Amino acid sequence: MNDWIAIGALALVGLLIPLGMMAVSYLLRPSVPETSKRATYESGEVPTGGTRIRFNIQYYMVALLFLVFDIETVLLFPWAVVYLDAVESDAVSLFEILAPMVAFVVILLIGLAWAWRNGAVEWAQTTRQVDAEGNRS
Amino acid sequence: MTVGIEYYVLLSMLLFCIGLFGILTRRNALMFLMSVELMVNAANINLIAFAFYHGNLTGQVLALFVMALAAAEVAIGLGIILVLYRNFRDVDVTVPTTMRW
Amino acid sequence: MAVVELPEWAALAPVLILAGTALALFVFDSINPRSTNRTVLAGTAAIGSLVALGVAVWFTVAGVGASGLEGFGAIELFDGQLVVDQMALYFMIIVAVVTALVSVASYDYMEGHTYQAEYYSLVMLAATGMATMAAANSLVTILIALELASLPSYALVAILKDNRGSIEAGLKYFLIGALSSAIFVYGISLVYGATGYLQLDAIATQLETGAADGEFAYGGLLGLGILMLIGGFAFKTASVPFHFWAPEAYEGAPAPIAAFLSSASKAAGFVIAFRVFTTAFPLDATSALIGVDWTLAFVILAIVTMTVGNFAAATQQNVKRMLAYSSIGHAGYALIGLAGLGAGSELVMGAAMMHLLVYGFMNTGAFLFVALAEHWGVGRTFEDYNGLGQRAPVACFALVIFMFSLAGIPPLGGFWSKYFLFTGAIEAGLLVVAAALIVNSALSLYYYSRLVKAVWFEEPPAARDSLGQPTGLYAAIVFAAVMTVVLLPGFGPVVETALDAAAAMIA
Amino acid sequence: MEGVFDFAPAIAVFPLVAFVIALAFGKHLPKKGAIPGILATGGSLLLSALMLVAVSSGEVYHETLYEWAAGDATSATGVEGIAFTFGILIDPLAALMLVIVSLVAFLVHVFSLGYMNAEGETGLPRYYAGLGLFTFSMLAFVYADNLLMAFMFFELVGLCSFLLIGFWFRTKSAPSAAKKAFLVTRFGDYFFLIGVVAIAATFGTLQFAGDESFVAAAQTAIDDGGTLFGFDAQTWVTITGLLVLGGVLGKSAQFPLHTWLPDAMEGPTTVSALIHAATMVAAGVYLVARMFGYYALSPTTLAIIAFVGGFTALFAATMGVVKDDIKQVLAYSTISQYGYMMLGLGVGGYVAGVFHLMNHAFFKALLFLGAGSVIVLMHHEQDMWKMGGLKDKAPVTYYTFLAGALALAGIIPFSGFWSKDEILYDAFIVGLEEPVIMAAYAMGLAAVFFTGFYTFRMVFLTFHGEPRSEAAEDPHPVGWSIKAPLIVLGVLAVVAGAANLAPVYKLTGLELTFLESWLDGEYGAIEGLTYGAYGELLAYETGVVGTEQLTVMIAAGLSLLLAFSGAGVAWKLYNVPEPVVYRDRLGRVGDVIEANYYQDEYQVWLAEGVTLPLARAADRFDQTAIDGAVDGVSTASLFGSDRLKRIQTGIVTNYAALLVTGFIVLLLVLGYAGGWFL
Repeated sequence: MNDWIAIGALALVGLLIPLGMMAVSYLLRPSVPETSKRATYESGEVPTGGTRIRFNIQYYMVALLFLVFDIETVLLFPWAVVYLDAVESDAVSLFEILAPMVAFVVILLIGLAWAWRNGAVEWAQTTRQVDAEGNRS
Repeated sequence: MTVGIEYYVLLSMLLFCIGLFGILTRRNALMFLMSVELMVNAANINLIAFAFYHGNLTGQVLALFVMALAAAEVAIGLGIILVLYRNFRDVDVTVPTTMRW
Repeated sequence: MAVVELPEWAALAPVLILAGTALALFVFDSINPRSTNRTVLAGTAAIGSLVALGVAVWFTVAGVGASGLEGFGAIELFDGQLVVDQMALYFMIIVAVVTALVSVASYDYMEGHTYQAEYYSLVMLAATGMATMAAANSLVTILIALELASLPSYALVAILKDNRGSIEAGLKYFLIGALSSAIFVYGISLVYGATGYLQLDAIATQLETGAADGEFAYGGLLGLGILMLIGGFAFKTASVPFHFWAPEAYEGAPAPIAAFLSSASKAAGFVIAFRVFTTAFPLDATSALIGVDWTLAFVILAIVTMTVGNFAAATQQNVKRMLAYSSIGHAGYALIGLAGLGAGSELVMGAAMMHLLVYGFMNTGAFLFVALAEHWGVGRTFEDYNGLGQRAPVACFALVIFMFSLAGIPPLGGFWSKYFLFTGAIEAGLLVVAAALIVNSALSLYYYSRLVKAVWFEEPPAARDSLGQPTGLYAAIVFAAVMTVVLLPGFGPVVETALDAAAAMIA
Repeated sequence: MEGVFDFAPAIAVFPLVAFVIALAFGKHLPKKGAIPGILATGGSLLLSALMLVAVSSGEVYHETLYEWAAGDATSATGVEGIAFTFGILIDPLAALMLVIVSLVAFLVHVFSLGYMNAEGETGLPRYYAGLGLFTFSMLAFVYADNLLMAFMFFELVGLCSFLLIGFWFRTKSAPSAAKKAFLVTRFGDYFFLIGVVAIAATFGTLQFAGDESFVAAAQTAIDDGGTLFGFDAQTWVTITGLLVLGGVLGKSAQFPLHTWLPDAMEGPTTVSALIHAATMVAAGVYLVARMFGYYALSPTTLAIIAFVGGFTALFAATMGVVKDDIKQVLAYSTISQYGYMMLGLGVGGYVAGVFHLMNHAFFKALLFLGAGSVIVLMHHEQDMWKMGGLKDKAPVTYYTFLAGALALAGIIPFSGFWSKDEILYDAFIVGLEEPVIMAAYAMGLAAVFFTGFYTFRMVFLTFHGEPRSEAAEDPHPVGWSIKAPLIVLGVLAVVAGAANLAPVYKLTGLELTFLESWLDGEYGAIEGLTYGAYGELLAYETGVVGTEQLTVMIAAGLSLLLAFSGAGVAWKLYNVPEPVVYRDRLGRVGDVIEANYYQDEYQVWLAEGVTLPLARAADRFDQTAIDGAVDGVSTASLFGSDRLKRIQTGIVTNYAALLVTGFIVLLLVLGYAGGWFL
């Protein structure tokens, strides 16, 4: 008997039980369609619109920026791991271990400065952006 | 108990094929992007598993780079999808067909 | 010998200069957002790329990276992650030249455009990526450089934000690019899995040991990995079957960007293909491990690519799209350089390198002519170009040079590189490839001469106002035309450099 | 004489300069280009004479001047690389020929002053330019040191003859004659060209002389006994030799490519003199002499040369009998005489052939110029039946013409006798052992009779008897520019035979065979290019009748007898005050001869009846099958293009699918090739 068979059986059972319960409840429950049941739930308030609303474009902008910078930080990690060892060893000078990361951070900062200056992190839209928005439609 | 390397490869290949399947069937640009991410992550699984297998860190470091690149790619991709939506009022990748043949 | 002993990393100067220019443009845009001072921006970009070009030429002449008595030997940086040798410098020259031409031409083309600084800095970033590709010597650096070249390219293609064609082109380019790079990354992971290394020389050593010991168990993984790597290169070089993005991307993109992508980007794609396949996968050891000669893949790709490109180009109505397909066809010609490596002769790869250099001028020039036509606003089809020769004889004469050179008519530069490719293919025993080259060249003459006929011999459809003569575009076109012609007398040194570089790679 | 050879290139360059001057400035020059031409050919003559002296003092010249192409192909005999060069080879043969050519050219130029200038022709710059180029080509051909260079100038000679024969291009016949000359000789030259290529491919060299020559290479190949291109070496040498001979037959107007020559009489008579005596026609025979070492290696080729020569000699002589036009008679005599030369060379009589070439150059130039003089006298009337009685009115012309005629007829002691007799003697002694040669000899011998007959028929009709037209009664006077060349040539026609009095040597032992010593390299020669060296190569056996003296006597006596009888018949029939036309008495034979044995007719039939339908069929094939195929290919390509570009559907998902499909196909192909699935 292979160990894997037990795991497989467990997985199978784990899948079958919820599916079976959902199926049984689908068969047994009464179905009474009603408009208010489909209304968007907004903590008891009267809903002001559908669920499918568009988010402000700035959500994406900030999210993108966050994503990129967040991931860049990951790249600092391996460097940080070897940093102390490198400083202690004689083979690599402090400049050699520090300079590449400084250059990296500087490039990131230039990017950030550019994004900032071009209004990517501003929450409210400037007049020009509004104009541009108006022209687009 | 160590899991044999071939299972990792099998897993990554499965993931890769799922991603590929998504690309071939999904028409939504965002789903397309996600599928690509799946494929990239399949590669990452490989890299990390093989790094473990070979006992060197090269693969793991590359995996980090790949993640960063994937993120950058998504950033560009989202930007393009945004302008796509503005111009075509849709994120269906099969809609823009002004140029063909 | 250099008077001042430069540090080793200075060998990367062309790349660093390009990167520095890109950053400088970003800083400029940060200080002065939405600047439309085209002169400063285009000037910075052009000067940056020209300086990079100058340094690269200087290094080549001075023998940096060259083997032998005169040279310094290939310079390896960062544990062999990057390498500066003759081939790297050769392709840096191609990239820098095309970048300079594109920057100068964009001065007029991008007139009235909102995102000036972004445009130029993206161009410079992409150029940095391409130049790094030339020097990349490890699958890590190759991947990063490739993405550094690709990501700005996606944005550049789609930079005309209100132009549906541009957006569509950008989307298609991006989607196919994302898929291809996913395949490429997966290929890298497989090769890594099979060998445990990413540095090209280390991979080669591993393979050779494995082939010698007979204890190499991952032939299948390796084979699939290599094939997936080929996929990545095929995307970058617009080769079948990864070429589908090219016609649309070139057609929809701003014409200078199309020129940039079809010349520099393609060349950069080839340089990594050359380097990876000559350095990392020694033919004998790899064939022993995966059971098949990888040149076979390139033989197939070369034939199919040139056939698809040329045949699809033959009946195009849109000039830019015709050039796009012809660009695919030329990728097929250059692929002969890899297909013929089996014979162990440097001639065929050197010929492909020559072709890419000549192509850098003639194809860029041709696309820039399209840029000029778009600048004039005469339209996009062959009929719209009718009779342009009467209005703009200089540019149209340059166009004739480009077209005939692309078709490979003696004595223009394009003939010689094609001739070398042909003899190289024959020498390598690839008679089918050589025959395909001939057949496709003959076919290509048909559609190239169609354009010449339209421009010079057809009557203009209606009375046309006199056409402007934008300085930047004209300068770039005339320079490209002159180089296309002058490369013939200068072909001696070019041939020598290309063959030296190829020999250094194969040895 | 040290350094005299440095001026060798100038021999050919002088006329070339004259050509340029005449062409560029001829209109403005006093004599329309005649003066530069005379100066140039005079200079060439002087230099050629210097070369002759230098060679006689034991020096030879063989230099490659310019290499214009080189390849690294390996020849069939294993020679690596081949170079195509221009070079100069001056040995006794070339030096002799240079003098002959430049002398005749010089005299023709002088004569032209009287014949063309004084007659008020238009287009003279073109004429003198043509003469200059003609002389240049021939001189360069003569001292070419390799076969390819020789071929190039051989072709240039042909081109010049075309230009000059068609000088009066406004008439109807001249352009057609020019075209005919050009086409017929070109037909032969195709074979020549193939021969050149074959020789180059076989031996990797085209040099005439030296250890590197193709002659030496061929000899080595035959000695080694290998096979070349699937043939026995000797057979292959025969084949290539015959190919080159094609050019010779065309240029030297040998059967069956002789038809152009009579028509070429449409050119100015001076041009005829140049063509027949020293340049075009001589080029063919000279080429055989030049590469005699090569032909000597192949008895078959030699036998063919001899037989064709003998046949042509008789064949042309019979046609000359019935011609009424003075130039036509001379034209057939030329064909006939070159037949003799071919016969001589073909039987291994190298000296005899060259000797006759030299003598013929003099007396034929003389006869043509004399005929030119007669034509001037006769106000451009060429029909002999309208002449007569010119003997007293133009004594200089008459006596010089008579000297030429006696030489042509082979009457002792005029020059023609000595050389023709030597040829016939050589043919006779070989013929005693070889039946084929005997047949050739017999034809040559028979031709002697006809030669004597038509020559004197011409002389008598032209100069004797009563004037038969107004023009003949009151001839146009001729100037000194016409008479001087005639006198020079007349003297030469009488005495040139003294150069090689072989029968005298054989009968009396007196060493009077200067030409033989000359060509045998006693004064100096290039190794392997001597009569002696050729003699060793020859495979002919010779026989004698009784003693050598007796054989000489028999041969000489026979030919003299026939010559005299031919002349005598002519005397009897035509040396009367009022000669009558006897043609009708020949009946059908006469018709056939009059029509030149229907040579033109059958060649025209070949062209129109065979070649033209073939060409039409080929054209139809080209129009339908080939063009159809080409059109089909292009249509199919464009159709394929139209289909192929439809893959680009514009839908990016399809692209992804196609991309993956393509990738998988590639994977399958590679996997199949690599056996991954097994």
